[in-house]
Amino acid sequence: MTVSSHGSGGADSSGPTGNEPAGDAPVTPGAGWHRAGGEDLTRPRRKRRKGGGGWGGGNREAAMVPEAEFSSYYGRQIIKTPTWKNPEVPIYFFLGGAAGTSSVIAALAEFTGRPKLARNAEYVAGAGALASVVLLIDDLGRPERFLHMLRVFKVTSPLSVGSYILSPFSALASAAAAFRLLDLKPVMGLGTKVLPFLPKIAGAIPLLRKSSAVGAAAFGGPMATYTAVLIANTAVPSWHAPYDELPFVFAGSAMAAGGGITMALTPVDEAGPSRRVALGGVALELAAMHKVENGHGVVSEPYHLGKAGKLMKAAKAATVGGAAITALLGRKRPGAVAGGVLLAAGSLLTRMGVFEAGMASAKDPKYTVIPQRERIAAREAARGATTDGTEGNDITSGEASTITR
Amino acid sequence: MAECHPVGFQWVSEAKAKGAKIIHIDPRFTRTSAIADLHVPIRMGTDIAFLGGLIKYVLDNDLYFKEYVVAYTNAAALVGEDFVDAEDLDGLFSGFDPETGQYDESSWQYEGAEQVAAAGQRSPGQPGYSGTFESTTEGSEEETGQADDPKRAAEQEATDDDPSVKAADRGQAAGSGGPTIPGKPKRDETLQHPRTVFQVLKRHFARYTPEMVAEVTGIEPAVFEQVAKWVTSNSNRERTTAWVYSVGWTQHSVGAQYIRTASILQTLLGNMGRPGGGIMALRGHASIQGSTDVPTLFNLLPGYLPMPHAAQHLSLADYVAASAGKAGFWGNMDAYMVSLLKAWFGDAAQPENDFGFDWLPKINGDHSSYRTIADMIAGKVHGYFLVGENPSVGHPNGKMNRFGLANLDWLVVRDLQMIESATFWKEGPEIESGEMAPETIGTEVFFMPAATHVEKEGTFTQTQRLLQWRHKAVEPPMDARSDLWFYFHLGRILRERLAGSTDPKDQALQNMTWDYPTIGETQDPDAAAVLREINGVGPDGRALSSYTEMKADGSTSGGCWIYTGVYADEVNQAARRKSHREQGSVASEWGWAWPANRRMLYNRASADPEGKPWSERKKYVWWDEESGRWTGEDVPDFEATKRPDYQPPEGAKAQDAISGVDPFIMQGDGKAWLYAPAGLTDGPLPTHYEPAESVVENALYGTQSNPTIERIAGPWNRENPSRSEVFPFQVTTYRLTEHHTAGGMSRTLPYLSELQPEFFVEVSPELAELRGLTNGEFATLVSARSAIEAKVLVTERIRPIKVGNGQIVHQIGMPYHWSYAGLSTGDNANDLLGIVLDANTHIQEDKVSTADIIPGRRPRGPELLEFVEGYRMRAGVKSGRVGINGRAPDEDPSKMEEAGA
Amino acid sequence: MKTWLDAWPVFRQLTGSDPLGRGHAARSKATEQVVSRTATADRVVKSVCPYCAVGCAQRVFVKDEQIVQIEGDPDSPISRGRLCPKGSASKQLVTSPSRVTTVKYRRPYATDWEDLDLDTAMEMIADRVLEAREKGWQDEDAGKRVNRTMGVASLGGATLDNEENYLMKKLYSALGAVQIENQARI
Amino acid sequence: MTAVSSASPGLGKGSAGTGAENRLFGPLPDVQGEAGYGEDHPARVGFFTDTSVCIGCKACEVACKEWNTLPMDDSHGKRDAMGMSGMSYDNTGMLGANSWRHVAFIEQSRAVDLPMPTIGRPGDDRRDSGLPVNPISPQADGPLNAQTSVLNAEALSEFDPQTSQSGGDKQIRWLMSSDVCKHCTHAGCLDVCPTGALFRTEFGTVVVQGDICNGCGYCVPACPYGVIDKREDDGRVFKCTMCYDRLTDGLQPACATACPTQSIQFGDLDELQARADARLATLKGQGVESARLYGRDENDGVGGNSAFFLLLDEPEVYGLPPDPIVTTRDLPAMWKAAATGAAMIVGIIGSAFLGRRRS
Repeated sequence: MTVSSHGSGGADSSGPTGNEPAGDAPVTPGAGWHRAGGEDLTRPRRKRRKGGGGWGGGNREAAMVPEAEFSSYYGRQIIKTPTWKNPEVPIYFFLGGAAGTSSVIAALAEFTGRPKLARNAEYVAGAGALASVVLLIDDLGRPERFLHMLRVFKVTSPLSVGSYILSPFSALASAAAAFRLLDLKPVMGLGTKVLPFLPKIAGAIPLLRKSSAVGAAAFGGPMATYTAVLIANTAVPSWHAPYDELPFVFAGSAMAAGGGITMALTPVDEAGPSRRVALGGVALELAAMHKVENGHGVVSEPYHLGKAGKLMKAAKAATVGGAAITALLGRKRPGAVAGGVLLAAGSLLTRMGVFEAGMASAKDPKYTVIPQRERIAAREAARGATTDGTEGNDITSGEASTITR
Repeated sequence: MAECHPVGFQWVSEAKAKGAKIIHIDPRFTRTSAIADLHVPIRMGTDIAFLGGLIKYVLDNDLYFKEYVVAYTNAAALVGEDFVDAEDLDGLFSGFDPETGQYDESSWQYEGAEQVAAAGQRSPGQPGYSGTFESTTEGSEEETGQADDPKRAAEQEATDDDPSVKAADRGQAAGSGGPTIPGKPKRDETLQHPRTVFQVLKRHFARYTPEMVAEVTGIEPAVFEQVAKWVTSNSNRERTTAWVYSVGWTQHSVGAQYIRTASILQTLLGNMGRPGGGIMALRGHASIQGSTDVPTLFNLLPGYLPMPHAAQHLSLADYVAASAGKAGFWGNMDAYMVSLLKAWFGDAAQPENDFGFDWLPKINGDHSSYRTIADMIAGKVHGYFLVGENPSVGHPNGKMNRFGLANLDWLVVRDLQMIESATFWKEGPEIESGEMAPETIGTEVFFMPAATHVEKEGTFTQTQRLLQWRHKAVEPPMDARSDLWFYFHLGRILRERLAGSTDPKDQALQNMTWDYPTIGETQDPDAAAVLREINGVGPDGRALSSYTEMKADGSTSGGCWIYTGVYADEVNQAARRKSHREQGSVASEWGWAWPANRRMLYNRASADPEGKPWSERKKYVWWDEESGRWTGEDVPDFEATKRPDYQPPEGAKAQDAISGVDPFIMQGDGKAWLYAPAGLTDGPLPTHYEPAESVVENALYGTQSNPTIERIAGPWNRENPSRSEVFPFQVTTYRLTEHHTAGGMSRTLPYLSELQPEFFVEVSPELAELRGLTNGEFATLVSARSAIEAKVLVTERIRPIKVGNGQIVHQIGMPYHWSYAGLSTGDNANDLLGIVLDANTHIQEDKVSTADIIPGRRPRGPELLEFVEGYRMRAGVKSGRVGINGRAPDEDPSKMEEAGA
Repeated sequence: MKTWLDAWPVFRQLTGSDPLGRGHAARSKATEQVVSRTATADRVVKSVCPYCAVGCAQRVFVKDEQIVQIEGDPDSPISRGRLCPKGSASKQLVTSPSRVTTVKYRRPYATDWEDLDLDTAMEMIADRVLEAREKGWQDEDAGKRVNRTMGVASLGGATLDNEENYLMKKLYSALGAVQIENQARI
Repeated sequence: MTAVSSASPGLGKGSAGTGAENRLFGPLPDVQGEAGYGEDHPARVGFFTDTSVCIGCKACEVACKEWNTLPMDDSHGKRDAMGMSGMSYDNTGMLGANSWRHVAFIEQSRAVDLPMPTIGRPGDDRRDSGLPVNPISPQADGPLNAQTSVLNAEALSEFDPQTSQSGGDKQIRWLMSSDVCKHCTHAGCLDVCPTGALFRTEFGTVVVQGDICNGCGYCVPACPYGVIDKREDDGRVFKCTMCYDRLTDGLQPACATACPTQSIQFGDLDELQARADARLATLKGQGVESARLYGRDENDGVGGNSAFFLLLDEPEVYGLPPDPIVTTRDLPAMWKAAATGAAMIVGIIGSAFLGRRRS
């Protein structure tokens, strides 16, 4: 039953009429309570520290390796796991990168007299672009509304900007590839049946192809790196923390893929540039990836653990292997092909590894709470050093870029 | 309160915001405790020890409200010499008859009460009392009354000793309205005489020291001290303390006495009849108050008039004489009863035929639902109506209930959803365990779909006696009809069938007034017309506006005298909806509260004997000298023009016998009863008894539990022996915010089912460690009745209690909403509980029982029966094996076995 | 031309006050027509929650003879417009698809339900009431006149209206049935 | 005052001159103005959830589902499923596509070696136990102000709220809090939405337009609080709309209408912030050290929320991020890095071709 000793009516100024002195109300000890219920309490609980306080901050997650303590709501994740399909989306990243670099290679090849390289690069760029569009639409919850992607142009949304990169790129890249196909008799025959005027403009086809290739190349770069911004611009700890480095990982990985594939397809004599692009890409990727995997404290951990860790190891092996073969045997067909394939595989595995690491960091509250707690502590320390700390969890206004991550 | 009455709890939060202290006394730390200032974890079943301790604290430290207690209570009355307290008879009051397990109350009378038998026996309790003690919110004092005609009294006396009356449970012979006690008791205003109620009370609770309270209830003296300080320092002229309880309090073998103890404490502290004081009963159903005011209860007629008793009330004159109290408003019982008979039988009720009194059926014993179920199993009951009730889940000992249903000829179930009580023959637990099979259950079942609360109009009476009219929003779908429609048309068909009958027993049905206007093509009877009949009609055909207008000469009619006024001025007062923003905090123009739209009963007590408010801060009702009337923020619960210094002349009757300083106007002596000379079947004073199934020995007496407990013998109702090693833990049942009683209105709804999806029990970490239970995993609970499985929720909110002799009592919390039908399903908690009844009210003790708990799921099919039988054997309990449909293989279940089976 | 182009949010971004396309420019036609079903209801009916005894007042919104919303009534001095989880689920209670809306009948010893029309059921129940009443009739018990039947019993839930309780007690008493009980005692 | 980050030239400055200083992060006084609504747009509304008076009854969850006809789900958000979570009385588990309100339950206890506090007469022991300070005088009634008689202005207890001395040796605190979408000033979900399905309403709330969303799912990982989620079989994302349709009819959101103890208070944001500050001051006055406001400060990582909370423990104990930052704050730096990357690609490829004519 409940008893409410009800002092209804206004406040009493009269002294206590009760029959004992009004004791001084105890000062409530600070925050931090021992978790009482919740998960299985039958495990022998740690002995609570003796003495007045006897409370610690939230529950103690049994961690394999002793590390910063943190509380959570029954171990539940704080942010939501991304709903993007795995592996479709990492493949989309890979194809975007490969197509992007291939389109640049194709354009330069057109004007430096490397017809086979240009042809192959245009085919790779065209195929990659179309595959990217299909994968993007398939990943939508409501695929029939894919045109809504072009409903607004939002500079704050990498996917909106990405759509306005992907649309022209895929149009131009597939156009270049299409014009390239018209060089083949059967395709030309078929084409004229459908478009009777084709023979009339046959002369202009190379020009149309070249201009399409150049047009596509203009979007090749952004095509390769916007996907990095896409995943960095989320609350997923392992994607957001390295937002400065991921674009370079993706750029390098794109070049490795683009260079590798075109190198594998093209006779060695014309594949010189592909080799150099591939090697440049690998160097950039490895450098950037090293920072991602080690530069961000606890948030780098997912890149080493579990499935993501395995993928990243495999990726590194394939990439380094491919690069070595390309460098040493790149000038021989078998070397070019082996190197190219390995580099492409390495690039794909890197994308899948980065994707998997992000997922893992979303599912464990540790990766959200600990970095944010460190950020607050750093801020308190900074403010403590200058002015008296103010309550609450606000961030110091001012230079965003100087915020320690 | 936050658990089961969250919206009502806003007012506790409001009080807390203004500085009130909230104390929550409960074996569990619940959502109420989270907002309370102090949670007092008490061993279940020991509330009287705790409250008794507070009473002793109040008396010893002179903290009682002296002027209030002397003027308004029977503290000064002298108790007769031959009363012997339970403290001196090792737990028994004087007058106990071991064979029948009943008390003879004559030894409890006031001094000077000549041995004229108290003509009629009223069962205990305040005017609002009904079978369930869940009636009016304010304190529970008894009425007095006295046969005015000595010859008739003598004749009565002969029948009193008649064994059928004695055996037939005297409590039932009386209706409510309290027992009649002869004359005004002698009084010693100085309260010094050893036999004054005050001294008897002091002696009775002398042993209830804080140490004893700690030994029995497990509440540390420091915590007890804190509660006592807050309660007493907040109960005086300036401040009042309110006690709030929920239905669980009444579901103990000493339930009635729990509420008596709180009444005594609140009366001593002067909190009764004053704003912010009193005892608030938080009832569990929309119109549970209405279901006792206009009762479908066996022992009551509408308005708490007693159901005519075969031995006591041979005629209307007997009935009126036996029950009409000398003083107090019960003195006008003849007017109320005649008006009821006129309402029921119209012109056919004439003075010549006792207004049709003889047509009414008579009761002569305990016809409450548990006794009826036992009779069903014995095949004595042929037809049963379940009207929005799910006994196979909501009653304790679900198995016994289902066996009852299986032995009927026919069963009519009226509900919204296909509840378990309608499908026991197809999917009941007994079908799974093989104890019953559809092929052997002969019960013919009609499921009649019912209308919801928005598909019919009518009134609910909520827990503060407020009638609120509901308008009809839409028509019920397809065959669904309101219960009003069902009974009106059933009555119409029966009357048509018996129109030509000459059989005398059909006269009642033929003469009954049943011509209510009907509305719409489904011919719904007009609820407003029924409410108007309940309100009553005067000789001029207009609706009465107050029960004081009722006459005993048959010129007025009225279905329920306490509701008279709900149709005053031919206006449906219950439908008033004046916003609370346009009226004061009493908000009298929203709905209509019985009686007479008074919102707080006994509010005369909020003024001192001279009629002045006790304090400016707690002003409520006071005497206005110029206008010569009582006035205040509420309808005064006193005759408007009776001066505070009015003294009744000799021989005055009914309300005229109430003096100007008698706020408790329903009582014969107008006083609040700290000591109940009659009316309670288990003692004039509450005293601590252990529950029927307890793991602790009674620290006060050799008498372990309430000697007047009523038991129902049968293989399906075996009892766990007290202090048994086999059933070593205490179990309590309760409700959750998210579900509604037996689940029919919540477990079939997705939005409520997902909030509490599975049957679980709350267990302390210590018990979890003791029995190897894992949070979120299954555990099996077993008792002498059955075994059920539930998921375990390990929490520090329920904790083991250390009692005096060092014994650790582990307590298990068990919400009882689940069974097999609906979206959220689980085992039925009530299958674990047995049935033992509080003799006053025949309410079951399901708030405390014993059981064992082991990890893992329960056995399925026939092994379940073996498993439970094994426990019974180990505990030394008789076999629980049953024959077909639960019929006992050998014993006759209906024979009342006094001793625990 | 203008309206077609205007329908394209990018155009609205470039020409309007919402360059980043975060609010005004991004609104769709359906968003412009958002309306609350309380506004489009045909009528609002005053009622009281059927769950516990606090007696919270409810407002029931009806449209096309269907209940579209049940929420608290702010005028109530008891609840001030608030509801608990059960009260808030009232709409689901009254519109639940699992509600039984036709009479179901189980023959003795049968293993499943059958359908039955309402009027037949009422007649059958009346027959059985008279039969059980007769079978359990007692003029006297233990030498005293009782004029009752022990053959018919009833158990009501405590969510019955006062008017329903009144007719039940009146009819049962006229039939002589005394084993009339209610959840108020459970 | 708030300086604008040098990291976001141009985009940081309110080019439209509508005082929208910080378009990407930081305080934004007129969030509706920045989103293109005229001067006549209504005041920004929000929720102040005072968890110290929440009794965990979940009326908000049911009222929300009833109004928005959401499907049932279990504690992992699985549609039409049910199951006991074992997390005290919380079987809702989390916010998601099918649960737009989630009442969290956290059971805590601490041994109290202090002697039983001997407190004088109730009411006089409060440090400032004067008349209840009610910063809001109940204005004209109307549904929006139906619940202005706020109850928790005064101190509730000198112990922490939701805490009760239990017996003589222990205090048990049962934290209960009703979580909801924060309707951030700078909403990550809104910023990253490529189709404009997520938009800022005239009331300043953030709502998903069901007829536009194509289920790209980008908003799901962009929300720093993990509120919005995709409903599998439907393909689109769903979250609290702060009853946008009820607001157009001048009604309070369903959850605020139902909340029995006024833990959820709906109203104009500035009014709620004033009320919250007063409430925090009251609790601090009583020595309730652990009370803090969460999401009230415009200078936090998301520019403050219009649904903010008074919590009694660290945010992460309730499953809330301690220092959420809208990802858009760093977007300009990301675009710069991406542009540099793209340029490097073209550069490296270009140089690859410049080498000897035919390698």
